[in-house]
Amino acid sequence: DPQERSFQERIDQGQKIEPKEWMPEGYRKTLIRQISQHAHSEIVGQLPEGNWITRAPTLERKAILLAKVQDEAGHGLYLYCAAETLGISRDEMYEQLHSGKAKYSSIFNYPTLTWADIGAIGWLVDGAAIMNQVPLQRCSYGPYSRAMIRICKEESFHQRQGFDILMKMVKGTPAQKAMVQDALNRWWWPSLMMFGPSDDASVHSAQSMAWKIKQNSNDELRQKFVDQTVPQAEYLGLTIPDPKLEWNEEKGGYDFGEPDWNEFFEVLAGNGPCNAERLGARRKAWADGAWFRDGLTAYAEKQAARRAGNEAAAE
Amino acid sequence: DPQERSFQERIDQGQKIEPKEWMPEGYRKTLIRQISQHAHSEIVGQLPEGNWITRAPTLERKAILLAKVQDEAGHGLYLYCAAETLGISRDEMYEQLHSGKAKYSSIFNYPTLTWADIGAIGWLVDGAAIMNQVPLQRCSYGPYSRAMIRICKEESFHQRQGFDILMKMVKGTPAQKAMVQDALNRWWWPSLMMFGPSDDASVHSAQSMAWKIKQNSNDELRQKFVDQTVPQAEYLGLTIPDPKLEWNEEKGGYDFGEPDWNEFFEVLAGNGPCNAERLGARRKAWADGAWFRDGLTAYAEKQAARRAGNEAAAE
Amino acid sequence: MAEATVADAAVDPTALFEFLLRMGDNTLILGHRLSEWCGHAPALEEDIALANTALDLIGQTQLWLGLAGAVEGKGRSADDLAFLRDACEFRNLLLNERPNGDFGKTLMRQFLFDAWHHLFLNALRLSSDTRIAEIAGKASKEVSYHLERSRDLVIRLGDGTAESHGRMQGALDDLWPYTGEMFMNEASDAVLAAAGVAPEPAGLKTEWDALVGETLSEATLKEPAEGYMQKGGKRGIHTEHLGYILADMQFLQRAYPGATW
Amino acid sequence: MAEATVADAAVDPTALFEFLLRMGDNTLILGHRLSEWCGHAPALEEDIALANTALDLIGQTQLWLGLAGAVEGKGRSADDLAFLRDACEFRNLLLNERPNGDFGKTLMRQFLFDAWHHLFLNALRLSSDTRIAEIAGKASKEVSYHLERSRDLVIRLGDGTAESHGRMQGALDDLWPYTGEMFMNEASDAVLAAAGVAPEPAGLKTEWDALVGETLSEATLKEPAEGYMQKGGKRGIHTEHLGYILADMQFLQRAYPGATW
Repeated sequence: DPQERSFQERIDQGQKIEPKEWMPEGYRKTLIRQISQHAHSEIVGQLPEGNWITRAPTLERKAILLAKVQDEAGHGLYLYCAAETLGISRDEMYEQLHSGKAKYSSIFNYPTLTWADIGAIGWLVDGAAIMNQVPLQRCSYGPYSRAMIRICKEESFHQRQGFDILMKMVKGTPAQKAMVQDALNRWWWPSLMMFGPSDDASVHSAQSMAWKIKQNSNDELRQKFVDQTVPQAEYLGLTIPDPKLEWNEEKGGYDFGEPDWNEFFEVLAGNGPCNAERLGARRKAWADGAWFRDGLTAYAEKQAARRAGNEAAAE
Repeated sequence: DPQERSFQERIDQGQKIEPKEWMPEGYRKTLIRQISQHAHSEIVGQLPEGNWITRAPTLERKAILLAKVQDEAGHGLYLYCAAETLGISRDEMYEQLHSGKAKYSSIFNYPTLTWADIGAIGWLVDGAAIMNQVPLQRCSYGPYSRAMIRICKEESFHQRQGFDILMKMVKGTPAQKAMVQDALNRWWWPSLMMFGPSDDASVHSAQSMAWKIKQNSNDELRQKFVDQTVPQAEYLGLTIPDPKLEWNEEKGGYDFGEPDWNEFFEVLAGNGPCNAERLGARRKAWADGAWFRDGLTAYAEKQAARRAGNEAAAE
Repeated sequence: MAEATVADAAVDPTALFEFLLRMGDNTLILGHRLSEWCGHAPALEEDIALANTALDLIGQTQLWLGLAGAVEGKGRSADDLAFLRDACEFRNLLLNERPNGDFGKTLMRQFLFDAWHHLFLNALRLSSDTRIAEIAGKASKEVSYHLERSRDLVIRLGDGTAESHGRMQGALDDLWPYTGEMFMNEASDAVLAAAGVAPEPAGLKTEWDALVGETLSEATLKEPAEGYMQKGGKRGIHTEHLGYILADMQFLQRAYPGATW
Repeated sequence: MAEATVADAAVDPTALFEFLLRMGDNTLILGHRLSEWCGHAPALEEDIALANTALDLIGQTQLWLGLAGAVEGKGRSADDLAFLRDACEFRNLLLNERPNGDFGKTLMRQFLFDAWHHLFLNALRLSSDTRIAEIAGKASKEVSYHLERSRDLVIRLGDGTAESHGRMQGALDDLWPYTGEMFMNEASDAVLAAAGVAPEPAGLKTEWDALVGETLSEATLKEPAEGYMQKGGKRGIHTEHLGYILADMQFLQRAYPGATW
């Protein structure tokens, strides 16, 4: 197919694909799936962090967390807009989220149990997300690439804020330090799982790579994340909960244990600690808000009719 | 009317009237109103105290408060039963409560804002209630009289427990003592209002007195309550929030200021701090529980049908 | 903190402290209520807007309570005042601690408060106490945007569907008895007014009535009769809801005394 | 507190302490949840019954946590343990901290727990630790009544109307993944079992299955497939709900440290 060949050539040359241009159906579908999943993650991701806004320990921390959650909702908005350029509506995407057809990042199915979890999410979860997202700034699809550039800037700010929460706590009382270690113990493995299982064998991945939707293998990114994070944990005086973790001079990186992929697939299948609650909260928000959205629509229609009426009268 | 005359004679002789005996319509109506209002008060009264069960400061205090609230629900039950002997169903009484036709004691439209309020309710509100209820043990209507005998015994136990909460607190930290004084400041006047406005002029009261449904005037009981309570407040080291309060040697009792009857009538009219919430909570409990009550009824009917079927089959 | 100006010398510091608590507690408690919505709003734009409003209000809280602590002169920080006072020491309006209810009720509460907040802050920009004037100047920019937004939504939902109209009317009727407190003068208000620090609350009623009345009329909502008004918040006599708000809000500071975060 | 018996000498006090926390935290947290219903139940008889059950559970908490404090030997009272630990130190089953939901869900949670509680307490009456046997003896009388009641209501509502059936089935399906934790052995359980202090949790599964299965069948409810089971409570990894429970429950002790009540 010459159309597909020329499409691939443009990608190979590093050109951006823009909304109204021709693209293979698979490219469109893959992007819609990936961008909407990313958008859903931002939205669902408000819930675990929102859980601690009302209990933030100082006014300053409360303000920072509010600003962060607001940013995340904003990221959701950019991403839904980017996906809409591919010919799907935001309501359709919500529908897929609510029906369970579309996924969101499994990490948000874990609970936030202490204030240290808010720090750990910033440090580890945003850290892993950035690792995934930095290459996406160079994604072949223009609107997605531009959204990611904006998002990455804010995410790295969030990551620093998360690290700062933990810095303050490890310098605090023994109870605070224990809280941080406990948070690391609970978030470490789920963070490693954020990169997905090893993708050596995935055809899916190969195609995404060729299309420059995906640029690195899951294992590469995971390795990079571990190598970046271990020294930070040491700086905080924390112990990574992995007895197999060890510096490997030869490869210039850390060796580390295998995450419990059984747990990963259980969470993916809906059996995580908070799946039912997260999805339930989103469904309820949507259902409870129907009257609100309908009210605004009705008002807009009335206003349009009034304007039309006025114009007709003026003629 | 000879029937009415002989009825009055029996009452004058101190005889008890029992459910199936003849009684004047007015007597029946007055009793239904009074007993159901009293029952509703016990039920609604669960709410302000229930507000602190989850926050009781020790396990012991939590257990005592649970037991107390349970007793109150039990009192509600006796009283509804007593009222039912007069030919009204419990559901009809609920309906009157929920529609606002029947009243409950206005005192429960005030909020419980601190743990000291739980003490103050026991000491002052139960204290005032007992003052009202003790004479009712000699009420001419048998079932009501017997219910009151049982209730008064438990109430005076509750009153001692309330006083004990406050005793402990006034011996505690300055903050605890301030909490107690604050509670007294808020509950003093509403407690005095529990006896109702001065009833010099009320024809209603005169008839109730003749029927031995009511045995003392509101002002008599209020005076008795003040005379009993002031020394207790002194014992606790508290100041009664009434600048006019003064011992009157001549009458052998205290002189005291006039409650703000304007406030009383506002609360009665539905404008107290918690009227909407109290009645709303009861209505919601009833509405939300409809499926539960219907389920039990349906099961009972099925069981009856099964028994009938089995009997028929056995014949 | 800011330095003392000529005006404060004349003003009873207790009256000033109480006044600043009222300002800061209003923003703190309403900010708390709004943040309870996080992730549960009926549209993504609303999640963003609520978080933004809450953020503004918490920022204002830092300023008002910071100044309150400075005026008190006992070394209490804004955080100490926010996290280590019990309910009876809070001075916010009862309106601001009302439960969120549905989104319409949250918006109506916001509008009724914003309208007052906007007018009051505007007046405070002329305060003889430059510290107050400065905070009011910063806050009033934020709040005029809050008002623009809540007013607009009240109109659109009031004049939307029958259901949205009914919900907004219900919210208005429920919340109305909590609006009177905004205009009740406390003893200390005369002192502050005489010193030019802050206007007497009662003086704002006419303007508020006009602003609210006009909005409700455009929203096709029926303004309730004046009626009985609830009060107590400004004197520390709150509703049963505030205790639960504080139990959550203050948990960490209470459970880990002296820790820094 | 009770004196040491022969049995304790042989048992790791940490294992025993953990075990006693599990017992006491289960009753404390479930008692808390039940008391949230106060005044809101669908019938007056239910208000009375729930308050009564909560009262029993709080009484049992005093005994279990009192003994836990004695075993720990650091001078902590039952109240210290109830009111001054943070969530990660709590050892209750996740099931018991689940939100109340509607009354059917509250009843189903109660039944699933009562069935286990009843069987476990019965076994504990034979504990080699006489202090435990004594508490179990007292508690099991109360709990067999709880079970009788919750079992009866589950049957009547399951086999009631279509709506009550649907609600009970929904409650069962929602809560089922939280039942597996009751039968998961922790490392310390083998130690306790070897010393005859307490049976290993896994050993009660068959009896519980039979009791629950028979009840559900009589209730015309469909027992869910075994499926994935949630866990964590026994190790202090809870749901997001526990923090809010504790914020309320512990408020006074946290806000007024050292005060006596």
